[in-house]
Amino acid sequence: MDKKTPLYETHTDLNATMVPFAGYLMPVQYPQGILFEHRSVREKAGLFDVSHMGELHLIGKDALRNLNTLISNDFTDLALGKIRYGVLVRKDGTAVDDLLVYHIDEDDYWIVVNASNTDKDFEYFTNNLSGGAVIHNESDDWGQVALQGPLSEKILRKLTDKIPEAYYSFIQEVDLSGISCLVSRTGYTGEDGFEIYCASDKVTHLWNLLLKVGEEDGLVPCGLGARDTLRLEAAMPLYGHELNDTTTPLEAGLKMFTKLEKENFIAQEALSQPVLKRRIGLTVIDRGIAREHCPILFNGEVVGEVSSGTMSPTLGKAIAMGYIKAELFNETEFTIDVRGRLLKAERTKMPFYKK
Amino acid sequence: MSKLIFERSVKNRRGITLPEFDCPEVVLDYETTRASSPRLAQVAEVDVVRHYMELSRFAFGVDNGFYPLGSCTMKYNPKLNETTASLEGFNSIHPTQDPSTVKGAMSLLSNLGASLCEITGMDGFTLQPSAGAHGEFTGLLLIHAYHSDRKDLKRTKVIVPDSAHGTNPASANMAGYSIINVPSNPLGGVDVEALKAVLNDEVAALMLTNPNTLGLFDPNIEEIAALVHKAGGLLYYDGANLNAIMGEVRPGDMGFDVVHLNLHKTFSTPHGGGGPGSGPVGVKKHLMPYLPKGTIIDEHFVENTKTIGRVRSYYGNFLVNVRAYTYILSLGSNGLKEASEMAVLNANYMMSQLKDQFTVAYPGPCMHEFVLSLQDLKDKTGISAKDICKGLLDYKVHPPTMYFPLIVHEALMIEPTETESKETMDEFIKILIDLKEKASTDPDYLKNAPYTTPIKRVDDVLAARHPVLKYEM
Amino acid sequence: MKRLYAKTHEWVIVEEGKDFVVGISDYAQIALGDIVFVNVPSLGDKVTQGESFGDVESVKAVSDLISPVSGKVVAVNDALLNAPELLNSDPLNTWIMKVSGSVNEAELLDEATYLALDKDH
Amino acid sequence: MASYLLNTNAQEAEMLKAIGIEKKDLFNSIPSKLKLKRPIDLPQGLTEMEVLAKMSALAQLNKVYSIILRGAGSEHHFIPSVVKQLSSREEFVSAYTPYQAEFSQGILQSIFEYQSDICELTGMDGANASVYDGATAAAEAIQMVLERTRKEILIADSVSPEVIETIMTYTSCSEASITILKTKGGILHEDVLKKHLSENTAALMIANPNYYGCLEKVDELSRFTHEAGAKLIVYANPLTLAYLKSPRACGADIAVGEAQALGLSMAFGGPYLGYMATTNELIRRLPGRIVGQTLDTEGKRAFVLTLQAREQHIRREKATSSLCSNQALCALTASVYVAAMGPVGLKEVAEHGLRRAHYFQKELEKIGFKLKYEVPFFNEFVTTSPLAAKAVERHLSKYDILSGLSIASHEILWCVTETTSKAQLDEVISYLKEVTQ
Repeated sequence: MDKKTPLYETHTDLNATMVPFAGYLMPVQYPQGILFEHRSVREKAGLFDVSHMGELHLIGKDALRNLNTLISNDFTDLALGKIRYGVLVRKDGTAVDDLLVYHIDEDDYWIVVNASNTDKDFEYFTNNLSGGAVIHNESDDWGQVALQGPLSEKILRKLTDKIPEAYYSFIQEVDLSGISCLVSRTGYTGEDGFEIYCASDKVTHLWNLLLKVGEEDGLVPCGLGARDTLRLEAAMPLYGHELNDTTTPLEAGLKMFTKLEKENFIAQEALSQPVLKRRIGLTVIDRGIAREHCPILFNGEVVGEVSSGTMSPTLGKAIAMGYIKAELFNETEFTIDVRGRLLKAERTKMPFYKK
Repeated sequence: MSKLIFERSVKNRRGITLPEFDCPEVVLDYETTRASSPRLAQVAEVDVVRHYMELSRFAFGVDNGFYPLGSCTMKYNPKLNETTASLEGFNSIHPTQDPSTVKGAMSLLSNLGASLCEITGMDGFTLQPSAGAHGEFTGLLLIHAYHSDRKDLKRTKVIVPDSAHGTNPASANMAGYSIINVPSNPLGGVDVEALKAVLNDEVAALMLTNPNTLGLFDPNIEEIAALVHKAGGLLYYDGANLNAIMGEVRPGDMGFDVVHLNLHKTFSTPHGGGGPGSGPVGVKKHLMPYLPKGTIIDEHFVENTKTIGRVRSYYGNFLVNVRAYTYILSLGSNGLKEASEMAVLNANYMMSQLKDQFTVAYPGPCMHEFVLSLQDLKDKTGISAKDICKGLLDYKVHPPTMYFPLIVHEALMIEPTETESKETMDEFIKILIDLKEKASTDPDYLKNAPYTTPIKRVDDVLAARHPVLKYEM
Repeated sequence: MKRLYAKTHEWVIVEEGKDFVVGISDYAQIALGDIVFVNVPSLGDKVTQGESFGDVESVKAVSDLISPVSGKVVAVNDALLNAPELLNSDPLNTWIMKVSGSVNEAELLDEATYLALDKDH
Repeated sequence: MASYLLNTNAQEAEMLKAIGIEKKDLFNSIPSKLKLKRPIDLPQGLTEMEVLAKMSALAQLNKVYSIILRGAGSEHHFIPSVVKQLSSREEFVSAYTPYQAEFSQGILQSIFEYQSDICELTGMDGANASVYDGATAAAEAIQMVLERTRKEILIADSVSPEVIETIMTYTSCSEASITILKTKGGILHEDVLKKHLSENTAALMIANPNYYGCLEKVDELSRFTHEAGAKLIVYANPLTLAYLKSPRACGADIAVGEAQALGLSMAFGGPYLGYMATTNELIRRLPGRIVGQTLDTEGKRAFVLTLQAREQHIRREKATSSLCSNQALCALTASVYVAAMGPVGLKEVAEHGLRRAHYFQKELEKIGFKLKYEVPFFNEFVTTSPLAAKAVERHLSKYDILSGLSIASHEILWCVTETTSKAQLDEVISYLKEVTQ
């Protein structure tokens, strides 16, 4: 049985098309459609229900050491009020999940994870934490909405002056019309924007509030469909596609977020080995859209497969990400097999879109 | 009369049983511990219950009968208030809990403050002061902070009318002010000419009760406010009599800068035999920067760099404030106005029935209370206001306030409140008239009243000359 | 020896070569009613003519005692601590303090003038 | 909407007729220009059912912890059923201040018994009928000790910050000058005191046990204070006085404090119960209501409000305090609590706190929470924390436990009472191990 976020009724009232995703019934789109929602985010602003995301709370005198042990990034110099991205990895370097780490307070971190992985991550942390550190699962307590797009700040400013200035920073206990929120300047669309957390029983109120104050600026509700096209243009990995239990962060091209020099890193040895596959971006030249699992060919030979693909609303072209054998990383011309049709595809620098 | 609890004590008798000790003994230095157990009452739970049940029979609350105690607004205390104030979510929270874990309390206090702002026409309230006098002291410190902040340091005086509650001058004294008493005009209002004579740049504030302690609305209030403000002073409103005017007129609109309210009067929280009360203080915008530390507005602790500091620990008498908020929710906009209307109607009715029998300090329509002077009666019969009050006790009604305001001789101040019926008032009127007749026909009877109470009149002088303030264990 | 009065109702006995003896008038004790406590100065305290040297408390009021003389307190009537009612029963023979110092007699009234004043009250 | 009005329309009409006025003219004495010409901008009244639902919802937004290890001025204690039942009797709850002695012997006697309890616990000769809370009791005590030539008050910095802040506010416009004395290792040392005592010193105020839970060397401090001709004010939790030597026996002239621990719930900070007690020497300076024993005209024992001449309603601007309403019902609650517990029960409550606090402290020490002050303590104590104090608070909160108060980034002030058993303390330790070992 799929779970519902607190906003379920709100979505159905807005006539959203609901689909199961990561164990939740989520809106894939509202009546005006994905394209409209996508453009709204690129040009004005969109609002996403992301209450299904998981929130874990890591506390302990050894909290930091454990973060550095289990997550690809180095959190030693993560200041209070700042956020850092990383990949939770096993000893063999494979990704348990990708996540955001919030430095809430001394010895106290908050970790936001993918909905589908919340239980897995929680269990992984619980089994692998050492010394004085404990993880609490707070996912049911929190609701979250993402306010994304160039007008996001303008809209949020109507409700508060407490706006995190820097990208990847946050402010706690921001009062939005009586709702106490954690406001985080992060997003999954490639645009400026905010992810706003509040108590799960307040998220409906927050959603309606934001839609109301943002209406005059063109703020519209957006579903998972637009979220996918937006993050694809920004070439952001989605767990289950670009990352999974057999992929390492280095294969996924997340070298920037993988620090091998730090002490006690669980996957230090594994990730020091040469990689066998690499993530690349492709633009489909022939007419057609490459989808997940479509084989990627080089010189007629299958050398990998597509992890995500779509028609980019912004670029007007079909784009895709996929994995190929590492030794072909510098090649530029590939072919994609879309249900028997061979489409020409060109290696493209990621991200496909940059604001 | 009852035995004292100590006289019920039997050696080695026990009340509540506690769990066995489960942790090792701790030996503290001999010097720091008690040589012997305190000699407190050793009684069983049943003893305690019977003792207090007996004491309760010798107490008289508004739940027992009519209580027309002027200036005290002894209205009915709705039982719902007690139910809400006993909710666990209000009782079992520690005052230093993280604000995110006490959102209900923060929200309640913010809403109560906002409601009081609307009822009084002020801009911000602190709920920290725990009684009317505490509110006065707080308000005067706010006034002091305001003048000091403006470097207006000459203002060392506060004007108080001679009809004011005694707490007014006492609170002003505590706040370091010297007091200028101004006489009242025959209506108990401010004598405007006398006020003009004392107003100057040394005056920090004028403290007023309006309606005043004679139960009359001061029609010159606008002129008074203008005069005080023109002289650079501020206006302080003693909210003891707010029950007369809810929904009719607001202190903020009359020109007052600071008000205190008595939630245990106007907002129906019980008096508890003397407390706890709650004396929130409301201010206009220009005084908000000085509000006490621990004030909650819009669900946040206000952070004032110019604060006067805290006037007690934490945030005030929280559970009293819970009761008051319950009352405001129950009555709402219309109910509060109706309460004031009925309070004024009841008082005028009682006055209309008594004015031919007694001397009314000021004839004509009153607000929520009125004052009788029994000087004539005393001159004719030798029976004082006190004798009449003692006579009332035998009829199981609480006497009115006596000997206040000080400007009326042999004063009886009557405030029926809105929660009394015509029948109850008629009965009281009849008793009062009967007692007046008795004063002529049988004065000695009244001089020795009461007769039906557990004790007779008490020797105040003995108590004060040779104070016995505790039981000799 | 002569007894002089202050307008504030204290009396003082002025006798050449002796300490001043201070008390309160009959009018004062009647006005106060039952006196329950007298707050007396301590030995060695300095008092100033026209200024408060203590207070007297009845059931209904506390009144300041104003010194009719200036100087140092050389004796206080301890009996008043336990029997303040002496001031009610015999005010003219119940002294409160004795002072060594000086007096400005121009500020005080003689007995006849004070008692005449008393009648006007 | 709820209404507590009784008069029917017909009665209202009768009354108006008797007065000879129309209803619309009742408020004619208010200048029309000033009148509020719109309804009060508040919601319409609600029914009892609706109000209760609303208030219950608000109450539920507050987190009630099952284990509370925090005190710092507000303690969680067991309150026997008999206490709540008796103190909510309507005759007590809905009575006014007992001005009419013949009609109020029940209230007066309950206050007299409360005063007697407080005197017995503090060793003093007289107590008042209560003030708002411990902090205001301390502030009022300052007024009592000021002399013409002695206006300086010394206060140890180990007195609760809420109390010190309140005193600072109360004295901000008075002639008293306050000097805060630095403590070392959790308590005030005699050399610091001696340096500050002078002929201008009116009093020293200390708390015992102090804010950090430590026991001050009261006898010693008392000796030096009195040698300098100053008074000693001791701020004490009356519950601990069932076990500890009374302030009077240690030399205090005035005992004040917060008596919330005697049967009152934490209630987000109030209503609480400030008590004030003193010796015969200072009794007439005690502010507020006081009940005394006397006789009625037939020679029967009776109780009455006494020493009223000092009070604001008589002395007006000459009164040193404007105290009027107090916390009478809280005082009654405390005396029911004391009676129900009895001297043995009270001592056991105190001793449970003492024993369990020491046990807990030793267990904490083993997992890296080091005792900050190496002096005797009662049921509160400060430890350092191997991780941020706020992080400890958030962690324990997950298990429905309110941790000690974080008083510095890595310092926690713990409080243990009879409400937390050894088994529960062990449980807390096991949770703390998660974040420390």
